[in-house]
Amino acid sequence: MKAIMETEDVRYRYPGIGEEALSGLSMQIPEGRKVAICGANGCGKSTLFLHAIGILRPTSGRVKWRGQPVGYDRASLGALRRRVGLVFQDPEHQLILNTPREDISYGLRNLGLAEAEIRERADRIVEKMGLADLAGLPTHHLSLGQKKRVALAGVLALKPELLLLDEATAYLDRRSERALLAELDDACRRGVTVAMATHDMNVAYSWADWVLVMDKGRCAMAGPPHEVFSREEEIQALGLELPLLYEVWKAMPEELRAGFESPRSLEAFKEALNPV
Amino acid sequence: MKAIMETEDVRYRYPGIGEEALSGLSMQIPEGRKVAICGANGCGKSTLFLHAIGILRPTSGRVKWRGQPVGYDRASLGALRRRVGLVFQDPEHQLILNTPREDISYGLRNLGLAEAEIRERADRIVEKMGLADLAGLPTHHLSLGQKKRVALAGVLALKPELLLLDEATAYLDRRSERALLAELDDACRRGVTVAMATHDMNVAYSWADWVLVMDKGRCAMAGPPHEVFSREEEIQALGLELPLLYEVWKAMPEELRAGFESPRSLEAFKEALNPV
Amino acid sequence: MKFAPQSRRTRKIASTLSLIAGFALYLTLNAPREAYAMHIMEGFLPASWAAFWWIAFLPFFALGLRSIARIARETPELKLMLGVAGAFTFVLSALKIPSVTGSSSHPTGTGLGSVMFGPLPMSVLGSIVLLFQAVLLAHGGITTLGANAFSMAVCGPIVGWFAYRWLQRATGRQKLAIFAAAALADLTTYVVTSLQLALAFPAEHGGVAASLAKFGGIFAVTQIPLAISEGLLTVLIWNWLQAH
Amino acid sequence: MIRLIDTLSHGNRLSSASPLWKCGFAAAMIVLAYASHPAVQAAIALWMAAWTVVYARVPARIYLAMLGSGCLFFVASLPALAVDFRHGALALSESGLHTAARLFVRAACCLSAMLFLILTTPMLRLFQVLQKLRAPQLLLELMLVTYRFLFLLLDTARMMHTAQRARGGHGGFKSRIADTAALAARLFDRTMHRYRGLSHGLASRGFAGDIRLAPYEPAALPLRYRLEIALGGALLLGFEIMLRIGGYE
Repeated sequence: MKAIMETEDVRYRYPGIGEEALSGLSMQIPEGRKVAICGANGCGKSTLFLHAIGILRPTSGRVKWRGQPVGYDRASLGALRRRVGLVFQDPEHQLILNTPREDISYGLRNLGLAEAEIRERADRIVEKMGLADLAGLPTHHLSLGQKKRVALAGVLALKPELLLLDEATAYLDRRSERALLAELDDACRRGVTVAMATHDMNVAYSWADWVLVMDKGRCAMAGPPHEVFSREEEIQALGLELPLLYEVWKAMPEELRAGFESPRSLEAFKEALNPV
Repeated sequence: MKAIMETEDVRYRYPGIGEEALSGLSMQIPEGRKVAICGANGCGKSTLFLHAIGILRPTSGRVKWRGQPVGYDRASLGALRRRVGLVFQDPEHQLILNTPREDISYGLRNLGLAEAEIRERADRIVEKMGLADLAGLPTHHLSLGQKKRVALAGVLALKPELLLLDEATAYLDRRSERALLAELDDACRRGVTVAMATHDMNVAYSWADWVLVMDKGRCAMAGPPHEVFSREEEIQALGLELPLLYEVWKAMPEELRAGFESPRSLEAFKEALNPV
Repeated sequence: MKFAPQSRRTRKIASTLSLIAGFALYLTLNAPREAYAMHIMEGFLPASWAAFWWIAFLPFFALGLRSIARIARETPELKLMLGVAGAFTFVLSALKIPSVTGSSSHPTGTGLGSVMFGPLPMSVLGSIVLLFQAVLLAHGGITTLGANAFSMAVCGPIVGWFAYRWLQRATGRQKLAIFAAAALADLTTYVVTSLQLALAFPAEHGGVAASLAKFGGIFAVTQIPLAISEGLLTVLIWNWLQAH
Repeated sequence: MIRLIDTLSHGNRLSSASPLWKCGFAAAMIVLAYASHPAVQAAIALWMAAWTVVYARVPARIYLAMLGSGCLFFVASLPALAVDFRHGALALSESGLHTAARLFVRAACCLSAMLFLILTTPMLRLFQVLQKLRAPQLLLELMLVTYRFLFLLLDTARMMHTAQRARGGHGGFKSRIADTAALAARLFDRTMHRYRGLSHGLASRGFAGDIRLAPYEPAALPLRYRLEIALGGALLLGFEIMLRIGGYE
């Protein structure tokens, strides 16, 4: 397992606040995976992301990109931010320009591309993500789910190698959530490493193939979903809930479960119960 | 079934927006129940709530309180808003003073109570909801979950007869969600009718004892949870998802389910599978 | 003080040189933080001048408060809107904008506010912002609040507003009017502050005029480029707001 | 910085002490500073610093940083005070330097009294003092709303700024001006959105035209502190009177 990004004993304290937001965080984001970073509100997920794009700088410890420590001069930061795309929790903070198309072009323009190429790349991503109908509408006419998709499109247009998402599915209804997750799966298939912070364990369980659990600014657990969630007591001790599907499966009579790994989606669950 | 509040063919269009937010909404909130109002983002739930406290006025149709049409003069509105408490999705909209205790007193002071009684009632609700540690902190030091609890406390302090909540559990981690739902159960036990808008069908299914489904500004379905969710195809046609627990239960072999109603909580589920 | 002509001359040259060096050093070290530094600090003005500026400021403040109160009686929501607008003005003044000289400064935002809300309400919002800057940032002060508010919350907005009105009518070019309103509001604040300082600390030789030249000269280094930047920024903001 | 001061004002050891006492104390010291000799001013400055750092336990590092940044204005004006045009050349002015030195002591003294007040007293308590001093109700309401939304909008602005930087914004002069303008316009949009939300939120809670604060709650100042204020004040006054009788200038 090769880490695309890792932190080594990173500590960070926001000025004026007593507690450390990150208190010795050491974790790795494995390349090419779909990673869920779980934890309760305030566990340090957002602070970690701001470190990952070099907006915050650790008080002590190191952040590494593909094994190399991140540099904080202007050129290194520029290069880092071209490789790491960050989608913020609240799209209102991220969508600055008036229409989806303009907003998607924003990052491309900052790369210093020619106008023709900017237009071409923006059009392509608008097309690909099915935003064509929305592309010219004023941003404030979009629904939350649409805004989140546009924010994602603006970041994907820059072709990052690592995509970070902060609470991507929060506040979304199930249909928008599915559309978004499908988009992420697609990005992952094209070779982008995707890491999503979430406190929704059901999403983490069914979507991710690698799970990191954070607690009080540290990495408490890491591993594939089955492995992490089988450590039930530890999860609960951290104040987190087990995924519903996992709990339901464990509650089933032994003989029905025999021979199956705990299913991660409703479809897999049904299949396990009604083998064809 | 007596309706505490109902709407009759209510239509409303926001100025400058083409589509109607409410397009002939007729629905009833039964007295004394725990009501979930379900629907995808943008189905008109928030618009309905603003009608319920008379901030918006229907273009056509009527809103009724205990069978009487709502009046829109100052006195009637004041009386209505004393009876109907609304907790907004974003607590920032309704917290105004700088500490929880002060803020809770704000609504009481608007009622024109004496300072001694204001203090007494504010203290009681602070105590009851376990906010004593936070009561003196500035609002901007609180977490989102804490702000939501304070907003709820501020509304409960006014002793409404009908409590409306807009996406009360969104953005909350599971622990805060549980604390909030417990608070609502408690209010309901004291005789308050509670209606919560949510797009989380799992919450609706496990918490409510009456479900209204909204779609495109109309009421599509209404009834007890079992009844509503058993109309699976209709639910799915509205783009909504069935509650996970319900789906899992339906997927179970017939012989295991025999004799049980579909369980609405994980505990009930486990019990049904492992009868003592 | 008596020295031989020779030594007096060397001394003068030496002191002039050291002064220039001192200036250069001080400007490179402090330039980026000076926009806030335009607020006269606590305890800086002599008591009589501090009182004078308070007295000069209060009538405008009272007028502003009265004009708000008049509308708020009809529509109480206006209070909420102006309160939120005050917070917006504060945040605007906390943004760092690049100055045309390469350093960065904080805009005052009074030109924009004056065009949007009118000069009298802006005198109230501006003084609230100044009070919060004094209490939450320790920039400016309470004894000097009268002087600071007079220059930033009264003179700046009034000049900005009239500049906007006049240019809008005379030329019909809105962008120019907005640029002038923001830049002149900024410049007015700077000129009035310099005047306040010059009146309080007249030079030994040349009196108030010489002192004005000195204070004005020092603050010009940051304030004139800032005024141009703020003018440009405000035009861009205006374009955005119009597009919405 | 702003969050720092706000947090300290809530978390220090004197935060619950009577705000009226603290305001009165700081005001008295500023008045005394204006009326007294530099030696007395220096004593006041040290005494107020002791209250802030020792009694209220505000970290000394932060205190000094704030004192330093507060004195920036003085540093900026120093050349104008200390230099004179004479016979067409610049020269250090003896009397100007003297004025500057006197001014520095007084300003530092007043600043330290101000810092004592703002670092130990939460904003809400200051509002209540203003209310007790009969500040106009309208002014208080405006200040309340402003304060309530200050931090929220600052956070929003910071997030927007971060998001712009994450996407490669704020590069050169032009891009920084344009990005700042876009941010400000968007922030204005959010501000008006907040206003609409707030007006609905308050209407639902029975807002009928005014936002009333709780009346001023008297709080205690421990006897030990009251004694120190009385004793210290008397000492400083005595010191000043001695200096005046002695004809010291």
